Amino acid sequence: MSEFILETQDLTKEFKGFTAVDSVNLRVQRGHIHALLGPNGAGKTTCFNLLTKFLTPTRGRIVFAGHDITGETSAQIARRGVIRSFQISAVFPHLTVLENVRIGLQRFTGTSFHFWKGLTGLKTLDAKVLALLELVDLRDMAHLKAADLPYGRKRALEIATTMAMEPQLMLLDEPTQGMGHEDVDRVTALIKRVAEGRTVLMVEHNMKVVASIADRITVLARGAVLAEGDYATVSKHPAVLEAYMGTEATELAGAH
Amino acid sequence: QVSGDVIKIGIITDMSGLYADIDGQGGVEAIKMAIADAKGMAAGKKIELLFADHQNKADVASAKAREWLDTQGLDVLVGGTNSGANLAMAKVAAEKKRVFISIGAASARLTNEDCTPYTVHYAYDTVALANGTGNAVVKSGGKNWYFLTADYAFGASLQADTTAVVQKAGGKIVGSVKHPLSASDFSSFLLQAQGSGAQILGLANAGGDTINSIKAANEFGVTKTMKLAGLLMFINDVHSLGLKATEGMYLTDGWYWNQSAESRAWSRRFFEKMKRMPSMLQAADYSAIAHYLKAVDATKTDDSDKVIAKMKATKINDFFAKNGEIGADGRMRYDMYLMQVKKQAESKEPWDYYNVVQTIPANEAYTKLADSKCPLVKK
Amino acid sequence: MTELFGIPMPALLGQLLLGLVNGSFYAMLSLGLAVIFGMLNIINFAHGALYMMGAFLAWMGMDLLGLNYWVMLGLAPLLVGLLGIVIERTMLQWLYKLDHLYGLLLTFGITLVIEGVFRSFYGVSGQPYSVPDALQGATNLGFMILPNYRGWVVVASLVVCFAVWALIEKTSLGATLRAGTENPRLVQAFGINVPRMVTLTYAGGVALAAFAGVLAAPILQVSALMGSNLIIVVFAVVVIGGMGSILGSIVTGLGLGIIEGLTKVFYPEASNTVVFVVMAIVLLVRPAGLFGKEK
Amino acid sequence: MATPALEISNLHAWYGESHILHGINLSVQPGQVVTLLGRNGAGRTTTLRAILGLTGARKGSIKIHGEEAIDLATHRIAQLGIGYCPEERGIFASLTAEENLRLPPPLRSKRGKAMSEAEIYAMFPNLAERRHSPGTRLSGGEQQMLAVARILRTGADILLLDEISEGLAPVIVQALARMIRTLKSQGFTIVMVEQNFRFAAPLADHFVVIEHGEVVLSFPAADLPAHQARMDELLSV
Amino acid sequence: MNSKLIGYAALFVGIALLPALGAYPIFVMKVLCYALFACAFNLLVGFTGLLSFGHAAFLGTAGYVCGHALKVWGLPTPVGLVVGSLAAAGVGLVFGMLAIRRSGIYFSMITLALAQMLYFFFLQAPFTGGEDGLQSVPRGSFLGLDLTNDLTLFYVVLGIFIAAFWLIYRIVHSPFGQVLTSIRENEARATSLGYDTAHFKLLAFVLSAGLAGLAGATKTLMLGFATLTDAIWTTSGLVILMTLVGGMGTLVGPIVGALVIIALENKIGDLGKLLADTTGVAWFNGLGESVSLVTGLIFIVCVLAFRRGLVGEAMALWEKRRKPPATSAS
Ligand SMILES: Nc1ncnc2c1ncn2[C@@H]1O[C@H](COP(=O)(O)OP(=O)(O)OP(=O)(O)O)[C@@H](O)[C@H]1O
Ligand SMILES: Nc1ncnc2c1ncn2[C@@H]1O[C@H](COP(=O)(O)OP(=O)(O)OP(=O)(O)O)[C@@H](O)[C@H]1O
Ligand SMILES: CC(C)C[C@H](N)C(=O)O
Ligand SMILES: [Mg+2]
Ligand SMILES: [Mg+2]
Repeated sequence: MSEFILETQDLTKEFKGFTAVDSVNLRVQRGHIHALLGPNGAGKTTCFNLLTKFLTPTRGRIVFAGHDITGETSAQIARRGVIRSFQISAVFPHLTVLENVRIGLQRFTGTSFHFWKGLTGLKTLDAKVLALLELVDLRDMAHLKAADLPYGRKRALEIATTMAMEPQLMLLDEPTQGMGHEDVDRVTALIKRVAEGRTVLMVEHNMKVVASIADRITVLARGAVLAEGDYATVSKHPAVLEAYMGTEATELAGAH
Repeated sequence: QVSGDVIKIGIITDMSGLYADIDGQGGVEAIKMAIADAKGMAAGKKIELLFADHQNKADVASAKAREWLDTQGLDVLVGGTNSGANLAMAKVAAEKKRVFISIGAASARLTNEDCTPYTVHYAYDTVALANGTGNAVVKSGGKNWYFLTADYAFGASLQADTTAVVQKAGGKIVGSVKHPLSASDFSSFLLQAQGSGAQILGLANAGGDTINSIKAANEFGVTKTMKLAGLLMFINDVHSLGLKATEGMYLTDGWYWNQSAESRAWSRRFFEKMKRMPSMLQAADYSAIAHYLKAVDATKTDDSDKVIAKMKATKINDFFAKNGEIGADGRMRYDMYLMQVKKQAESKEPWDYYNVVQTIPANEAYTKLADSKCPLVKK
Repeated sequence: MTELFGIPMPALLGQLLLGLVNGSFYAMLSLGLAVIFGMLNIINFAHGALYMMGAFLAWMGMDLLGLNYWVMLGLAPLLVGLLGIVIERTMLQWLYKLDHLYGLLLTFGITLVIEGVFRSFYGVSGQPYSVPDALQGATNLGFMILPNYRGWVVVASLVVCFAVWALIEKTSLGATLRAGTENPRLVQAFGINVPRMVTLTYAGGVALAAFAGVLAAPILQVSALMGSNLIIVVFAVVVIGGMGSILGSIVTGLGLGIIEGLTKVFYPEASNTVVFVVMAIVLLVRPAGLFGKEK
Repeated sequence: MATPALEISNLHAWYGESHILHGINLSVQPGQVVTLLGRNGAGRTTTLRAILGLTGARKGSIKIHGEEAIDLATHRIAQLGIGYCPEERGIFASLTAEENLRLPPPLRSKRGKAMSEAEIYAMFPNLAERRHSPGTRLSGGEQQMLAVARILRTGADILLLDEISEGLAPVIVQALARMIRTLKSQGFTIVMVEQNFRFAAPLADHFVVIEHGEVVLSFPAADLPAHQARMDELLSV
Repeated sequence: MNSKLIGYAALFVGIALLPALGAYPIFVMKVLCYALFACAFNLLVGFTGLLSFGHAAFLGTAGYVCGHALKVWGLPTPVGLVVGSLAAAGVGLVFGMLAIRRSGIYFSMITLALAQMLYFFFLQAPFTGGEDGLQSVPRGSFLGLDLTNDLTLFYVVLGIFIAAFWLIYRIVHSPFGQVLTSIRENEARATSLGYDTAHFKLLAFVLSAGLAGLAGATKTLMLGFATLTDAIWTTSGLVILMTLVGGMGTLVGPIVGALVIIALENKIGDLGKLLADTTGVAWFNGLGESVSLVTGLIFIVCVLAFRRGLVGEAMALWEKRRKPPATSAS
């Protein structure tokens, strides 16, 4: 087994007259928390969309766990164990918290096309669902409608649903976006916890989060990889400073 | 004995579509005149009239008929224009064993394959039309025919019956094209007809469809290479096309307002109300209901079987028909006329449109009773 | 007589030309739909009804006021455009935030109301409208006798379609419109009154439908239902073309008219369905339509 | 003090259900250049968009030349004298470069100086060369120039510039810096969002740091050294 | 849950008693057929968010096929009904495979166009009788019951309706229904969890088509004919209206909607006469012929102000009263 669970070769996406993702060669190591960084519009979300086939690459190849998945559909990729979250929270608003998670687990029962069956069969999953909800502190809210949750809790629910699928690779798109301080810390800790035994690829703007949990970082700018390495390397990389993090204090002082 | 202490008449016809002028409101008015002339009473009971629009849809007609027969205690149902709708209503009326008088429909199926003991078919049918116009045209030299046919029961019947007549008279059918009922654009059909090389374009359609096909034929110059034969034309159609577009055309009709003093008198009364002259159908509406009411008066009941028997036993003699007779198959047979549309110069007054060219005796115009395919006819 | 696949040439050319006449209407209507869709993101179901209204206004103008064809050719689109403004201001504008389907449903309701009104006054049978004097008569083209009026329809609609195309593609007003379809919020941030632009676009789109209606009046019977069957074919045209470009909708409209004309020659039974069959095939091969953008 | 060109108080804004701005306060004097700083996602872009009413719901007060704009439609706000250069550039793909340039109409207020097309092409010769290409065929840098250029024509006096130096070659950035100085000398009021501190620092009269949708620091350029440490903490990573 | 069951039971018992209370059985049956049609339609739109504008195709197909099976092939009545429904489901499969490729308005337009194509086919195919329709379909008997009696037929139709309604209830509350709900709520998310949403939508489409077909077959059986009216696009519009008026995505909504609309269609003439008599405005007399005008107005009002429909609004009111303020965000 290769040490890289996910590899892309020359991955490119062009929209009418404009390249959003430009020959990206990404390699995600098994067991890592790998962060994808970059200014707005750098192509991070587009990258996720390509990896999960929500968009079709213009060029390039995607290999997951040794299989070429470039030609597969979103659902097939998901069934291989690549589960993503979305930049804008993606829950099923009118289902309860419990049902939200159960929908994911239901896939493994093989009954999803059984339109003549009642729901009693699914009830056996509830214990497992509640255990998962416990993990993200949502157990008490299990019977609320997802729409009624505060924003931060929705993101937690989304992560719980993602986790329920026992993915080999989790793709998280800005999991802390739009959250208050405490939620950010909670979710960061959560990601750290759930990342044990699996691989996480995440997009994140919040550097504090990235610094504290990412094993490896890839920085994108205008669709292309600008730099790659661990936090220490990347945060000192001059191009990154220039394009993304802004000039550092020393130079800031020197400007005057 | 009169059920519900009232004689209830219902008419379901096209009140808003392409046949609305031929029957429609005018037909309702004619029936009202018949009721008024009976002083609103028959067999000592009050007469009531219901009317509805079937929009030329068989399902609307049959659903309405069923509802009236089930819930309104209707005694006699009058089926206005549209053969498809009439075939459907005839079935319902037979199922409920109530008198059904079909007036506007042309399809001869009503008194052949699809006859019922309760159906009376008044005014005319496709056989009579074919015998009249079809014969006349072939005799005047129109041997090669192409049909433009309305795509429903009526069109099919008319085309089939005319084909038989034409072939018997030594003519030939070159081809045909079907157009939807109430079509709006005839140009491509006409182009096909023109390409066929036939001499005669037989219009197996009616009302608005006939008017429009004649207009478009003029527009596309079809009339330069072919002669038109309107197989069913009403005076209203001639009126809206004008004599210029129609002069010289042959047509078969069962009645013409200007045919006799009696007819003129009745028609003037009708004109007062509707501001136009009655069509054959509207006159037939009056005649049929008057005949029905007389039968009710005579039998003192509204029992369908007795009334029908009486109607079939009594000859019809009024301004509409002379010695008209309803056969065992339900067909009302009376003399028909072959008309020719007058030249503009000949027309003396508005609505003065026809010359009677020939009277077609009842037994030549209609299928003979003995030849009827109706199983009710004992052979 | 020359023949092609056993069909006499004149018949073929004649039907092709008639197809072009129908295609002109498809083109004008799908063009209006495309323009409206671009700005409002609404599929204007009422397009057929407003087309019918155009024809009816022409007829009423003649019948009630004695206004001739040429006057109504200008007046009817104006009146329908005004009605469009009313519809947009009082109803459509409340739907932009909702699922686009509501726009379809609302305009469907409007269709029923407009048709219902005309039906209740005039029934469903057609009212005749005669060809204007200047365009009476026919020209013998050798292979067929083409009524002059039909020739005029093709010319007029081509001129209008390309004028609209030029207006949108070549003028600064058109540039604003195009920008508005791409990113209305930003255009508004430049100080342009986008809501008003939206209203006027709708008015313009439906005026185009009314113009088509007046053109159709002398050819077809003016009837309450003349728009409703046409609009569905136009929808199919739109699906085939794919709401991509203005030119695309014109080309698709004309093209399908011609295909339909050809079908009338080779397999007349299928002439009503051919557009839909083409649609099914296009959907299989290019789900986004011939000129459509990938979503 | 004169009426501020732009005065924002207690501005809240939402995208759908995420509450992004939590009460921004900001006052910009006519002719001043203010730079908004902050980390990615802090809410700087949202602040600019909220001024124009381009976010979802918003509440608070926005005064433009003393006129309350919070309840106005976007185009009315713009008409008060605002020129907006968005972060994503907003070049229209279906328009040529020239059409893009000519798109924004002259604003009614016309407080600022409306540059003529000739002046603009003189400033950005690249654009003159490519005026007939479709907008999005221009290189990223050219697109950025175009986005700035087109709001100079309108006579707006308050320019909202979102990361205009992003993705541009150093020479162009320098040209932009010169341009901003020129604009400033001509009396334009400028609010800019910048990551590129090296670019922004010498231009700004005033710095505002935003964090989680709130203003956490606001000081005149002269006080920069005093706030150095705090800035480090807020901006560095 | 239980109280719901009791509610449904009461509803059906109530319907069963209607003819005894003097209601015209054919009218009630007609409402039931349309109610089933609307419920079937709602299964698609309410639970997958796909607005089909071509459902009349299924009603019409099943009507013709069932009619043909009973009249020409002489099949037993129950078999005819099943054959009709299966034919509709088959058409649904073909339409579905094409239409599912697009979503939103395009889906609606495509279904509309496909249905219109079928309409033209029916117009020309010999077995449909074209404009005249397929008439005199015999009712036959159902498990030994003679259906020529209206009342017997009524109970059979009611039985069919209840069975179909139960099936719909089942579908909605099944594992499959859960996935459908999730697709409606957030399709991208459902995909990312590994569901081939197209397959689920297709099955939903086929089920909906089949059930709509059952409605069409039953209607043909009851009225004795199948005509183009069943297959024309205005019928597709009508079923949308019924569902919209009743409440999309609610189980009982379509039933209520069907009742309201059918009653309106049948009674509007009387209403018009009443209005004409009371107001003296003669125009109202013609209201009976202006059904489309009135339905259009209802459409507009529903879309602008009443999007949840009668049942939906009632439920929202009920919820509001039960649960005063919304849970506050922390
Ligand atoms: N469907 C699309 N069509 C055209 N352009 C697109 C499309 N999706 C994304 N883009 C463009 O691609 C670029 C990259 O977008 P993307 O969403 O991947 O950025 P991102 O790195 O996720 O940014 P952010 O941090 O703002 O989420 C942007 O310029 C965006 O406008
Ligand atoms: N359309 C949107 N919908 C939902 N959330 C959004 C939207 N646009 C921005 N946000 C969120 O609002 C927050 C503030 O974003 P904003 O774009 O104002 O940041 P910023 O300070 O300009 O940073 P940068 O431009 O460097 O990303 C971020 O969390 C962002 O993800
Ligand atoms: C009034 C008539 C024109 C009707 C037509 N003869 C029919 O049978 O349908
Ligand atoms: Mg992103
Ligand atoms: Mg920003």
